[in-house]
Amino acid sequence: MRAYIIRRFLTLIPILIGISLSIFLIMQLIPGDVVSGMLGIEANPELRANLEKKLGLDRPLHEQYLSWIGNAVKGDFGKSFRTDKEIFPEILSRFKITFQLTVMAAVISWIIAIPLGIISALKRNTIIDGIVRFIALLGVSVPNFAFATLSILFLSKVFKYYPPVGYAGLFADPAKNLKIMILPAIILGAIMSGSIMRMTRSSLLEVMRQDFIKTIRAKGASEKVVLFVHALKNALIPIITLIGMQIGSLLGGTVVTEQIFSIPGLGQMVLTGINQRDFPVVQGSILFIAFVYVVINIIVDILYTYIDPRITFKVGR
Amino acid sequence: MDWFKTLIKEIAKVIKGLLKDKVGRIGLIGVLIVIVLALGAPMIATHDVTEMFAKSKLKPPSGDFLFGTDDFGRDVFSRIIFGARVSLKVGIISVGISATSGFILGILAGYYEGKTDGIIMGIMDVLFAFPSILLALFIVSVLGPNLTNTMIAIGIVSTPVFTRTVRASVISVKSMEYITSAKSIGLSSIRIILKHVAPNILAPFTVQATLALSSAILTEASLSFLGLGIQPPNPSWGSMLSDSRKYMELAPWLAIAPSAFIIGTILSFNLLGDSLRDVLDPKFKL
Amino acid sequence: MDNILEVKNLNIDIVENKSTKSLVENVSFNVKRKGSLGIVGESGCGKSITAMSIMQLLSHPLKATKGKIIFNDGSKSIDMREANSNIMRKIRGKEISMIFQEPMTALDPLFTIEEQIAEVLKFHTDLKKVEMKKLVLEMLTKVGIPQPQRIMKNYPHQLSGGMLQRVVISMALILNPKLIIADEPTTALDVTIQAQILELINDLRSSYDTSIIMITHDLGVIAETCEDVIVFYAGQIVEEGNIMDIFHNTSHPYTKGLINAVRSLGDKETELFTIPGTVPVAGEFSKGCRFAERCGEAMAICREKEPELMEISPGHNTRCWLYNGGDTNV
Amino acid sequence: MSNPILVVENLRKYFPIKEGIFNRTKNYVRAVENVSFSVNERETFAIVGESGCGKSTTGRSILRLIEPTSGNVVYNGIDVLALSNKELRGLRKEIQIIFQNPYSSLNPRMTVKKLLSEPLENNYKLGQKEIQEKVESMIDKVGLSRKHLDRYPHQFSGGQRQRISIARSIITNPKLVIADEPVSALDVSIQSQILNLLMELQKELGLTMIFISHDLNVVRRISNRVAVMYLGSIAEIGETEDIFNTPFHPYTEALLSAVPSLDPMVKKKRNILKGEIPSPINPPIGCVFQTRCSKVMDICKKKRPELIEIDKNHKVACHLY
Amino acid sequence: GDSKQPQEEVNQPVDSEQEVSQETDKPQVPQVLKYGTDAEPGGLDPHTISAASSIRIFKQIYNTLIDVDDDMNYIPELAKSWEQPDDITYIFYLREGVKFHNGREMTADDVKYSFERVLDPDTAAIGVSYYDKIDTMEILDDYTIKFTLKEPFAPFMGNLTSLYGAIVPKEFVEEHENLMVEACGTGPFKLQEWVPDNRVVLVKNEDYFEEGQPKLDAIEYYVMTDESARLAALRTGNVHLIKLPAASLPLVEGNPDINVLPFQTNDYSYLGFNLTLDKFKDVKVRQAISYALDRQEIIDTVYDGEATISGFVTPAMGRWAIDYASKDLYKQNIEKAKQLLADAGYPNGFETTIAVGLFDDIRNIGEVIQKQLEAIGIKAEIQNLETGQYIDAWSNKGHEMMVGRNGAGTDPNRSVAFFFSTTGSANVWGYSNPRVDELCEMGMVTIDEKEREAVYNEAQELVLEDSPNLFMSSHMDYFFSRKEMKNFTPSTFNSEDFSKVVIE
Ligand SMILES: Nc1ncnc2c1ncn2[C@@H]1O[C@H](COP(=O)(O)OP(=O)(O)OP(=O)(O)O)[C@@H](O)[C@H]1O
Ligand SMILES: Nc1ncnc2c1ncn2[C@@H]1O[C@H](COP(=O)(O)OP(=O)(O)OP(=O)(O)O)[C@@H](O)[C@H]1O
Ligand SMILES: [Mg+2]
Ligand SMILES: [Mg+2]
Repeated sequence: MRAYIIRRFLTLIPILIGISLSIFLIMQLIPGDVVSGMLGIEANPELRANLEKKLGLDRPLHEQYLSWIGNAVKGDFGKSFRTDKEIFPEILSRFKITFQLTVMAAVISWIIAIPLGIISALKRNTIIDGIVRFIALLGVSVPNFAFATLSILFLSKVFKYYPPVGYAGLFADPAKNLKIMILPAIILGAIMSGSIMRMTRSSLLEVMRQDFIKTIRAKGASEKVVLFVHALKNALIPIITLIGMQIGSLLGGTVVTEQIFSIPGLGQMVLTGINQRDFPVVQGSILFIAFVYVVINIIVDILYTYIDPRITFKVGR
Repeated sequence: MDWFKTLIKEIAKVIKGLLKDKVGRIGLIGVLIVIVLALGAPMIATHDVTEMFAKSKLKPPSGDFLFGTDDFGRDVFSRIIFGARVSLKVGIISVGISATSGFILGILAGYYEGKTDGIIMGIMDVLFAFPSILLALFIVSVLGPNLTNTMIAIGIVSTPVFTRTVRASVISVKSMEYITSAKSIGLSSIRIILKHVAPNILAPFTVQATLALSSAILTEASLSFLGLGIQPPNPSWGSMLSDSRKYMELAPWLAIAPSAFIIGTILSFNLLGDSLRDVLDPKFKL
Repeated sequence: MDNILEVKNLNIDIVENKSTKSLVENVSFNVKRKGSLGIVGESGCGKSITAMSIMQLLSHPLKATKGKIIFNDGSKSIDMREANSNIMRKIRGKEISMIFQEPMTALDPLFTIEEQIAEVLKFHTDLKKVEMKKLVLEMLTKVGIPQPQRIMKNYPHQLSGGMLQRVVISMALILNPKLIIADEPTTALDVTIQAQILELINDLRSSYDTSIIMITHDLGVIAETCEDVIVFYAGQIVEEGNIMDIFHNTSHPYTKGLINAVRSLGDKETELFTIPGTVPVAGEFSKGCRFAERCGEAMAICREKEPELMEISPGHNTRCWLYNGGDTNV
Repeated sequence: MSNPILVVENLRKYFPIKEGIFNRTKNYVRAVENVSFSVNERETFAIVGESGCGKSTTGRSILRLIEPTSGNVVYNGIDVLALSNKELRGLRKEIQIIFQNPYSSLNPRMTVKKLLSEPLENNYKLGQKEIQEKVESMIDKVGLSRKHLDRYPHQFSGGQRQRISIARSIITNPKLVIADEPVSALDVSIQSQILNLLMELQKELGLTMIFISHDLNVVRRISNRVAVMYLGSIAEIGETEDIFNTPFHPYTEALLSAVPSLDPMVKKKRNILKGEIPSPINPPIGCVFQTRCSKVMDICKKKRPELIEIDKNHKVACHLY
Repeated sequence: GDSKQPQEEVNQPVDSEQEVSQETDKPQVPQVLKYGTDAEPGGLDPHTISAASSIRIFKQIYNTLIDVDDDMNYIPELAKSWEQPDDITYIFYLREGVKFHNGREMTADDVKYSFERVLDPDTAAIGVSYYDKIDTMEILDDYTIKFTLKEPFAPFMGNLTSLYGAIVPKEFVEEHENLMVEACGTGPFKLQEWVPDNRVVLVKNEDYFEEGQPKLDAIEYYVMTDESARLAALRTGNVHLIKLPAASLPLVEGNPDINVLPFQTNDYSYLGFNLTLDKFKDVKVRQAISYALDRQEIIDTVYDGEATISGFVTPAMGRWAIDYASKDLYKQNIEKAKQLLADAGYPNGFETTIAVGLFDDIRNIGEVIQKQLEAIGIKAEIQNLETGQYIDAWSNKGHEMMVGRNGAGTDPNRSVAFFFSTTGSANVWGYSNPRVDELCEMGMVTIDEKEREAVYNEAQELVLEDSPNLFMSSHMDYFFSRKEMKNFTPSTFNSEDFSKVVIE
């Protein structure tokens, strides 16, 4: 087990190298650079040269990469070109916010999706099933920005409500924090729930078809036991895989929601960074997001081994 | 063209199966409608999509403008109809890119295992670990924003999913005895892959493709929202929807029309995918 | 009443998209108290679904549409086709238990052997955990599992097929049920293991006075374990009787064919005996006798009219025009 | 008869099990351990044994569908293990294999016609017409009709599919056919049809056959010589009748006595095995059968018995002899 | 159409402080202005940052020596008066008792340090060209400083009004190395906190040199990129002030809680050509395109009519601007356009691209122009560029045609020389007209206002005729404010003066 976990973490290294290299190259390839961004219409060759020197952009590429990655390994992601602030602490504080949003959204989506998925599976091919599946598909097919805009409009016009402006940390001011986070979390959660609902339904149906369910019934189990003790646990693996992937992709996918609700999360940071061509910020945060994503996947893999004794500690996809 | 006849026969069989299933029927009809709209756009549209009626900005639906007009005074109905073209094109071409590359990579990784597998899946893992919308954003930024590049970006972003699905099915097909049988009659690897492996992973692959189509349409919408989707004045549903946000209050029809079409299309593709899974699957559980 | 189970005119249909197809038709048989009934027949002829219908374990799209399934435990008799789920729950595992065909897939992969056997106790008794554990351990020892203490903590995938089948058997026997339905309990196993399991079942049956239904396609297994036999072909009973009737007074050409096919293996000189053709698919039966296509003795009437099950000697019934007295030569 | 077409010597196949942080191979499944036998021209050589004892692995190693770990396979004087991939593909039209599972051994997406013409197209340069002719005559030979040619495997019953498999295997005119449990998945009434077909074809085409099975009745009926395998090694090998009449190895004895008799009157004296089959990952030191053997001795736990000839052409690996 | 505004005004402020204060019988409304802004500031160093989102904030923190009023007259700020003994010498008399936010008094030393910092290449300051004519700075006493220029430079006074020349305290800069996230100025507000991508909070500078100002205790800037979010927050009273484009005007019509405060901007929109490309080298082509445009339609479609036809010296610059609207080139004339195009050798038009970006109105203008050009056979493909790319295309001539928006500045020198002299930093078009260059030189050294006016009038006429850019319009901007916010009057050159604002 320990060996397995260590091995899983070792697989991280090439992936992170791959990501750091590609993000570094992408940033080089993207037209536009921080210098012209910062100087705007005032740019002239002399100003450019001054600024490039100041930011260290006059060094050869491989040198820039190596010094960046070398420091990153030590937890030093450098300083923002724009604000000259240390990036790593900033990433961490932003990550807390995005992570909170993600977790809230995930929990909300489970609350919505799993019971509905179960009902839909149990009432297979009935009207209820039809309605639930339709709702789930809506969730899958509505772009979240449209949903978010509609909610803002609806709440402000009909209920005269808008979440408080000015972000407050979860621990600094829990009440305000929740007021700010709940609406975007609901929106993200609702959208996420579509696919979880579908997954719950289909994997539950799959499990219910299996032979051992008959054995359990033959032992005299009530349907409740069949469903909640055995079927659900067996159906969990694909659901967890999906949840893991969703949580992972939410970390970078909350961009749109964060922007609409002015939540100072990691997504906003990356987006601002991209727009401003603030290379260290973008590189650092993408690397961090990727790192968390892979770690979440590893955690999911480890979770499997707790749920499913058949899954041995082998590296696989 | 023996395989072609077979293919047509297979398709006919699948469509028959779909028509038998209520869900499949709805999905198929929905998809057909979108295709008809896209193909017949010039005939169905009532106005030129770029013509601006400065006097009729943001007008609600009327006999003249069936779905109203937008902030430039352009006819929303006609733009929606032509939007079907763009959205469908984005969907089909980007899925075409990701499906083709995912298919090839997935087969190579799954069939050869070992180092090939390690390298291919390593790259896929790297792609996967990028937040997808940001990756798409990067790619569009690098290549420059236009229709083609948007499709390429969406294609690249959705390649890993295909590769994984294909690889997983190849691995399961590979354990089938008919693959060993093919080896035992002396077929070369290439031939085995083409004749025996590839045709047998079509089912999960097709299902994945219908689902990817809908996510491509959505991704395009999100890219448009971030300002990097389809370039004006090409009407794509995603860009229409994201442009309409500002007027959601003033001119809700601007948002309703593209939303309804996006939802309808995605719904149809998903229903089709769901039903396809049912139609294609049992045969493969042999 | 000396029958523990009486099945009368049972029909099992497959209901799909408003169309119905009959899989099992008009099947009646009895299981004697302390008796053992064998059901033989080829793959797909409806043996398993018949067994499952007894326990009300059929699930969509299968349905027992007609008939009675009377369970009589000596004090009361219940029609199990119509019993509600509460009653069924009390019967399942306690009064009647079932051993399934595939030991590899019959157990929940996510729970330990101990948990799964103890569940039966949990559903039907108020025993404490320790007591349950003790019982499970006893039972596992009884079915001959080595190192039961250790195996109990294992998960299904860690055991071999033979071991799993023993686990399934202990699960079926732990509450000492009155009737055991064993659906091909040894088909998935090797001969040496099969011999072990059959011996185990025979031993347990004689020490607990349990009735048994043994479903199999292996005539040898029937010969070793059963008193009465019914032979299934294409969803119908084609012959029934006690074991001597079936093996030594074989009447139906299909049963004859089966027995000859196996016997001729032992005879190197002659060609192997075969039943030509294949089993017809449900829903595609011709109007006459369902075996007529493959029967060497088929007559004109066989293709015209379906024969009834008729008694040719006391307790020995067959479904064949050959035994229909005067009509034979029509 | 004494003209060996195939000689297998000290065949060994270990499947690696990867473990640990760096995925190094730490352990092996010893699926086949030092197996030697030879097969004479035109005879049927049977391999019997319980599930997982290495029968299929042995069969497939001969064709190099599985690369053996070590040993020698000589077919008609050709060192099979030394062939290049290309040469090997050429050899495969002479040695063919029929698989156990009629459901998974035919590609569900190919018509019968395609399935049968594929080996021809691949191995010979033939015109469409010749192929058509050969396919048609073969389909007749295995007792199917020509109208079946355009159907797909799932439209056939198990027995019919096994006929298709057989046709596909022998259409290239192989000399040696390895039949890996070709009837195990079939119903009794169908089993004999297939066995008859195989025996007929063998006679007609002069095939040599390696017949793998766990069903002793079938083996006894069909084969000239038998090898009994247990946990990767051969326990006993000899003429079929000798083995069935006078089994030497305790395992062979148990195997024979376990077969249920068809007569309810005769209750056989059973020799029921106790104990567990050890795992091929950690086979015991000494005789692999020691854990279940009723006649186990001290030496059995220390030394692995050699296969020794104790009667004419009858060899056994047991310390009792 | 049932979205009538509710008449009652409840709008409970969400802030808890406010709830408390409502309980006291004399309602004491906290004097905190909440301002929903559209973009995150990109650093707060007035010397190196040119982003509007940053200027908006550090404008409240820093001061310059002098300022300019709406009639373009120079007015005192940190300098209470000044004199100009000759063409190259300027003496400024500083206010006394002005304190930096760290409590130290501002003196002539700080003025000298600030301009030295700007001119130091290591600072990479933006305003170098504004002040690089400075030869020496001489501190006459604590409150008097003398600037000597290398040569006469007419725009010097105008440039001093720019925040690129903000006065910063030396010891603070040295302590923090730069002024990106920390700030210390002499302005009416001091920086309290900056939560990135969320808010900037400024609090009152109690020691501000203008007596009785500011009235507000604090200004809170909230970053709300989404327009609908901004409007929703304004409606519910969560913020007091937002900026929205004209298109949103109907949304607040009849809403008694919301005031709309329009003001004329100093920006003009343009269509620029890449003059290094063959097709745009010929002035006939450029003029043809000018004739093809219907500027009023652009204004109507994009700005809902709320903009004025403009040149590159905007109407807001008053006397400096010539009357563009009446020029022939500004009148749509398709016939003439086609004729010119045919003369230039493109009777059937040609294909090209229009780069757009940065702002919605620019994108929209691009779309309208694209449509209008169809009439003369020019097929233009729109390239909607993301911010970084747009700027890149702009500075690297990576475009064919490009729509954009420029600020005209406070001095015509900037409006003309910066963009259209051969060596102008912002002349990214490849435009060169020796006479214009000559006029620019003259404009710099001509001190007499009337003469200068004539010089720049001629330059404008020339540029107009050469059409390296086609100019469209100068638009209105709109503040939407809660009625609780009083005494706020935005103007062109001082749109965010909150010094008198109170919250009721
Ligand atoms: N869930 C189901 N849906 C549709 N058809 C079914 C289902 N289960 C069984 N059948 C059909 O019912 C018939 C009888 O099946 P059953 O499992 O009882 O056969 P069996 O006699 O037990 O065969 P075997 O020896 O292979 O176990 C078969 O034709 C089978 O295809
Ligand atoms: N690819 C493989 N990797 C690892 N172990 C394998 C592999 N193939 C077979 N084995 C193991 O090798 C041993 C022999 O397998 P083989 O398939 O040869 O047995 P068999 O005698 O044919 O059994 P059956 O009767 O079930 O077909 C078994 O323990 C099996 O688990
Ligand atoms: Mg069965
Ligand atoms: Mg095998």
